[in-house]
Amino acid sequence: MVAIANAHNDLIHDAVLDYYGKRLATCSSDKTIKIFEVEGETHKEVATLEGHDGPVWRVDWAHPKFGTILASCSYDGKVLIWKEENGRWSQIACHAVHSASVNSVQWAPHEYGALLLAASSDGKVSVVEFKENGTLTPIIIDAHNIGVNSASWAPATLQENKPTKSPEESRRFVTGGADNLVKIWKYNNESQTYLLEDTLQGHSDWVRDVAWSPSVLLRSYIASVSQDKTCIIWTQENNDSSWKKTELQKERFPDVLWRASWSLSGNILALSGGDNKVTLWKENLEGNWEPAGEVEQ
Amino acid sequence: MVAIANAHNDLIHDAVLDYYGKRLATCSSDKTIKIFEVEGETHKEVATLEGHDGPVWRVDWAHPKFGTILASCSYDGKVLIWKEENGRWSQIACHAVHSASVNSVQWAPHEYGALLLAASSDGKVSVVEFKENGTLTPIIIDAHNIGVNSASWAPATLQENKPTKSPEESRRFVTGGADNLVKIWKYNNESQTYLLEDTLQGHSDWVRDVAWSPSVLLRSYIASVSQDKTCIIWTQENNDSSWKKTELQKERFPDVLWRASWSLSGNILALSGGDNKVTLWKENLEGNWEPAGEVEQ
Amino acid sequence: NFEQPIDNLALLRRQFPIFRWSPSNKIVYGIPKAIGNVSFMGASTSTIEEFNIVTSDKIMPQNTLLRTFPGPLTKNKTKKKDIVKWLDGIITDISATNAMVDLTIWKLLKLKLLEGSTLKDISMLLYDSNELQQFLAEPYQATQLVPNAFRMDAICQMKILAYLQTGNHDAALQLALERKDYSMALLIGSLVGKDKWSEVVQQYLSQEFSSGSNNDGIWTNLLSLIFQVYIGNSKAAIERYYKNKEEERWAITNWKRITSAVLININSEPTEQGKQNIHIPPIVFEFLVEFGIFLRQKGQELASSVLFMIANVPLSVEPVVHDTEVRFQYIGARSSPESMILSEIYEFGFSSEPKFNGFPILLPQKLRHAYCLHEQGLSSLASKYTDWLGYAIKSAPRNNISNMNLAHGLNALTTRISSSDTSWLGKP
Amino acid sequence: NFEQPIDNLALLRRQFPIFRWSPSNKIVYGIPKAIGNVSFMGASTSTIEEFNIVTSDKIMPQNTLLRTFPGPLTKNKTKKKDIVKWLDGIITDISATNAMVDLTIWKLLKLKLLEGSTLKDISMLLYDSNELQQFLAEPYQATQLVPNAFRMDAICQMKILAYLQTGNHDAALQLALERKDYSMALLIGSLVGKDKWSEVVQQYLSQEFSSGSNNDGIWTNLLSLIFQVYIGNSKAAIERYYKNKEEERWAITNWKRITSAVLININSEPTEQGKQNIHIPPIVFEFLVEFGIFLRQKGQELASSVLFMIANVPLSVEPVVHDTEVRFQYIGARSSPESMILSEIYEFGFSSEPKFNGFPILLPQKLRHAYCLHEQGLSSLASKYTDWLGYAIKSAPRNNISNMNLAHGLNALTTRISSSDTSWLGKP
Repeated sequence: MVAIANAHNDLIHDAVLDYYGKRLATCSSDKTIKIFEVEGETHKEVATLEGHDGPVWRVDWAHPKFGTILASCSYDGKVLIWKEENGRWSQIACHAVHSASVNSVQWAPHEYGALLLAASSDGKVSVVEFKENGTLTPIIIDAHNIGVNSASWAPATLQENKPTKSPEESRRFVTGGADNLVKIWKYNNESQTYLLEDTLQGHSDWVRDVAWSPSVLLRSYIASVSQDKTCIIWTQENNDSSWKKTELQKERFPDVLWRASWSLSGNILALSGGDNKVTLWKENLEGNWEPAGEVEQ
Repeated sequence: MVAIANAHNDLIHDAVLDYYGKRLATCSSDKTIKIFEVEGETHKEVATLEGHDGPVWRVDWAHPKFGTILASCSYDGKVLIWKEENGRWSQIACHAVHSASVNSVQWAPHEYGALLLAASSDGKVSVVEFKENGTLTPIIIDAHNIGVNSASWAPATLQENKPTKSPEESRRFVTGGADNLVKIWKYNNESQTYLLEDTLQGHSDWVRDVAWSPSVLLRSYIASVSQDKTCIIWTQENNDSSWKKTELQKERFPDVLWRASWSLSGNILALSGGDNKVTLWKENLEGNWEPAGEVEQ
Repeated sequence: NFEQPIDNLALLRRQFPIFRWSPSNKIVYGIPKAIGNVSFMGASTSTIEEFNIVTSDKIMPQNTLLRTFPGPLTKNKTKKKDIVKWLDGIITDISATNAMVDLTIWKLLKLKLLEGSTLKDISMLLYDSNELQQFLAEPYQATQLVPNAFRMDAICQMKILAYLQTGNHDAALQLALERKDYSMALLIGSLVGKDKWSEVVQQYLSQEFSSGSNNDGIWTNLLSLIFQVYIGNSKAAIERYYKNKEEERWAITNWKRITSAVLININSEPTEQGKQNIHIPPIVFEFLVEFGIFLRQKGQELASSVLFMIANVPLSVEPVVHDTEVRFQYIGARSSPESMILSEIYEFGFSSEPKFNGFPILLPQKLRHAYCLHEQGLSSLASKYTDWLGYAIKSAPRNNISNMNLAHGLNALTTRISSSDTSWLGKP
Repeated sequence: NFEQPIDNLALLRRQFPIFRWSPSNKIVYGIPKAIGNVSFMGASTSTIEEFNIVTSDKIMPQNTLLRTFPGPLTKNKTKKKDIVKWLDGIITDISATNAMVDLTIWKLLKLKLLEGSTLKDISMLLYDSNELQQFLAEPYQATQLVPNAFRMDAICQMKILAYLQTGNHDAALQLALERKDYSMALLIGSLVGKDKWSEVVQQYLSQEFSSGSNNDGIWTNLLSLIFQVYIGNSKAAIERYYKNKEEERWAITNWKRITSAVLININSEPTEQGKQNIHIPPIVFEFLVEFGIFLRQKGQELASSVLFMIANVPLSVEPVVHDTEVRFQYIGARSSPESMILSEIYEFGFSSEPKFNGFPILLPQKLRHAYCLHEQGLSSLASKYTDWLGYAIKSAPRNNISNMNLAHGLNALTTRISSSDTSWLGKP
């Protein structure tokens, strides 16, 4: 076990390991991002990235095939892209299409290229592709009134195309908003943008986080957590049928649920709650969700 | 119609047409045989054959492939063979193995060769083959105690042989005797003689005549007529199953039945009765025998 | 009859009529003028004054069937409606000649050839149930319902349920029968299988219907049979007739009415357009075949043929079903002209089946048909049959005994036909 | 909640726990020490004093099933008795942990793998009817038989016969019912067909069993069902449950007892030696499938799986029967480890069929199984599955979307397994 103490002095909003589990990025209300390298039982802080003008909400590592690249988003309305070369970190791009706090940022499945999904309090989500020639071509979508709190990519899957054509990627993501809604978006080749595929109603207060299970091939699972102290599991049988809603548990949680995170297999769902607890959940044979433990400090 | 008047002065016992219906042979208690040629509506007597020492009971024409040949049998215990050549008739053979009256004589189906079947009051039947070199090789069988009144060949049919061999002829004949019995005989290749195959009981007095239906391929029919004033139809499903007895009619006839004769198709049976009548019979759909008319002078 | 063997002396005292067929299709005969013995011990003299020689057709009864039948029937060539028309004529003829003759088979064949015939038509042919309508129309004074039977009490019912939940059919059935609750017994019987069901039906019918009715035999037997047939238990139901003399007699006497009742209870299916044959459900097929076997074994050849024909059993040397020796080879006595013609029409009824090529077993009968035609002086009809047979034999396996015999017989006949044609007595 | 949109300010006032899975199978987390808001309007300070980085198996609950299951099961290689032994252990484990857990599926799979299991064993697994034996053993005071039901008089009986001879089932049935002669009504019903029979059974049971019994619902429903199943009318019998709320509830509540009663009433056939699978008669198969569909449509996934498993329905993307949309693709919730393992054992049960090559639909679930094993740190077990899958995919059609997705997912996993193996935190 590696233990990293006192990373920031202000509130910490995110901590993410890279593909190999060798680097940790954390971000904080102190407007900085810190990079740690971990090796065996040891670790060392290698960089403090400064550039944001407000609290940094989330960070996300790009797939290693694009290099050692990190994206971050902040209350200042910006998404910054950071890169390490020869042990030196620098900001290589700034994505500033939003007019309010950017609350989440996530790289797409690497199969799609260096594609970044950002969700903002200005009610929009943006998808921006970092092309080899350095240009950015953002797609901006009105997603939720009042504001978007989180956005999460679906895993990369192929779908049937027209009979004569070879199968195509089914690019989808989910968003959760301050309008209490969860929305499913899908890329449409003809209009070259993401179109609303479904709107899922179930929460009675702000949706704080949405997470699309990384498990491919079986049915799709989305977890949404909300200020209303509930978690809803949304499932879809095939890629085109309707979504079914299952409440994770009948009773409300003691406090707001802030974050949801799926394990790689989709087998375990971890929830971060305002009661200071991280609880684990799994689906049982009957299709009900049951507790699978709690993470202790 | 050809009408031939006053052929003999004594009792007449038989009258037979040849294969083409061009010659008629008659025989009589006057010890002679007469030959008539018929052409259109006319006829002429062409020969009177003398040679027997007693009444001549029966005559039979050989198949034309052997020439114009006639067989006759007599109270004198002899079977004589007559032949026409260049318009002249002569006795060509004498078959004298019997010690009493020979009551019937019949040529076998031509497929078997020039084979003659004779039945005698000495209780025996004989089968004699007239070979090309002129020799006679008689087979003599003890058939009926007291005496044999009639013998009749089965039509020529093939039967299964051992699996490896080609089909063989099934040579059979039927005899009727003064012991009231009807017997079925079958040639056995190994023992080179005819063996008793079945004994049919049904009559209560002398069997006067037996006739094996010439119709091949369907089941076998034998008619037997008797001094007991009945006619029995014996049928056999296949060549090897048991014989089934059917009375031609439930009531007895008014007098003795002397002779039975099948039509070529086997469709009509003609019976000569002591009441001076020739009655015709046919089988109906139900398997019962019903009258099919009477022959009027 | 202890008479001394006296050789054939009797022959010397009697002139009997002489009659002889000959291979040439001509006949010679002489009938004595006087009847009885010749003068006592006196000189014997023949009283046959004259021999006559005629062609066989002159003395044979004319057979209308043989003369008019439009055979040989040929797939794709002969028209069904022509045969139906011919059958109509024959049916009229026969019934005009003899009102007592059973025309069932002729009418059945006609129904089978006619488009649009139904099982009800066949049922009505066997038994005209319209006569029952009058009885059914009689007003029935409904009496007050007074309990006259038994049903189980609540505890018994619970026991039945418990027995069934433990799979103990026998105990459940026994209890129901003890309490004379036949409804429950029948239901339990339906669970256990055909045999048990039949047993319960039989027990119920004999218990509940043995009194009050004046012809209970028919009543119970017929009801029992119908119910067993429709649960697929024909074989067992008919086995009873073999064992019980009274039931045997009843079944033989009433075979038409019985068969009619079974046929009329087939639930009519929507008629399929263009379907040629009347469809017989397997359960009823089983009845027809088993009852046909029974009738055949009791010597009722024609009745059994009618049942096999309704069931569309092919004519064959093979047994009708695997566990019997009974065969359906010909219709009626095979040597009769009626049988030939009925079999040929029946065979033709199958010709709408795509791969049907005739019943091989009928070839010998057709040869006999040709012989009969020849004998009747119908040489050109006979030639049609021999031509047809010659063609059929060519396409049949050669090393088969029956075909070899057939070829041999056919050859003999064609030789005869041609020799009689050219002979001086032959037709021009 | 009419609160003014105040951006993510709430986030500035709260330190919540941080927990993140990562692709490397490692986890980072930090749990705040103090609960609740940070000081009112004061300077915000994180109370996460420490982040921990661990491999996922450190915080995941150990899954005994996944760890011990001897998969992947391979035809001709895996031994049935090994799985039976494993199942025995699991059954003991589960019941030791939680006495309330329903072990039916586990025990059913064990029975299906065990040589010599009978339908009675399965029936007893669903409902132990031995408890009824005591009730059946209680002595029963047979009361005097007093007529308490009805049967027709002789005239009526003659009318019934006449109606049947004219094929008029409806009139016969109506008369029998009017006279409350249910035995006769049942017999006539048996002639007419399944639907009519069911109707009469239903009418009879509801008329004759509606009083006196204190749990008449079960009584009538269960009897009615059994009788209808065994006449091949399961579909219609179960249709009632869709229409009637009370019966629906009853059927859902008592599905095990119902199924047990149907199974125990199968007439035991002589066991064929060497026959692996328990033979289900077609009539009972129909019941199992139709009842399974009903239970599925009422949300009883597991119960419906049990019925499909007893009926040996293959796991497939095709509907269970042609006239439904219901599919039997997985056992239970497909994403759970239990489902994976149950489905794999069930699949293995088919491997005695000569041409059986596995259910293609299980391939994605097996890939998920491999992911789960990897996540639990069981890399060598995971590799067994990925090897097995690699082989299976090779022999599957290539241009099939589902196989393409499968190959893609398998490739991603093998990459991960190999990179985590060589990483500094990997196992030796």
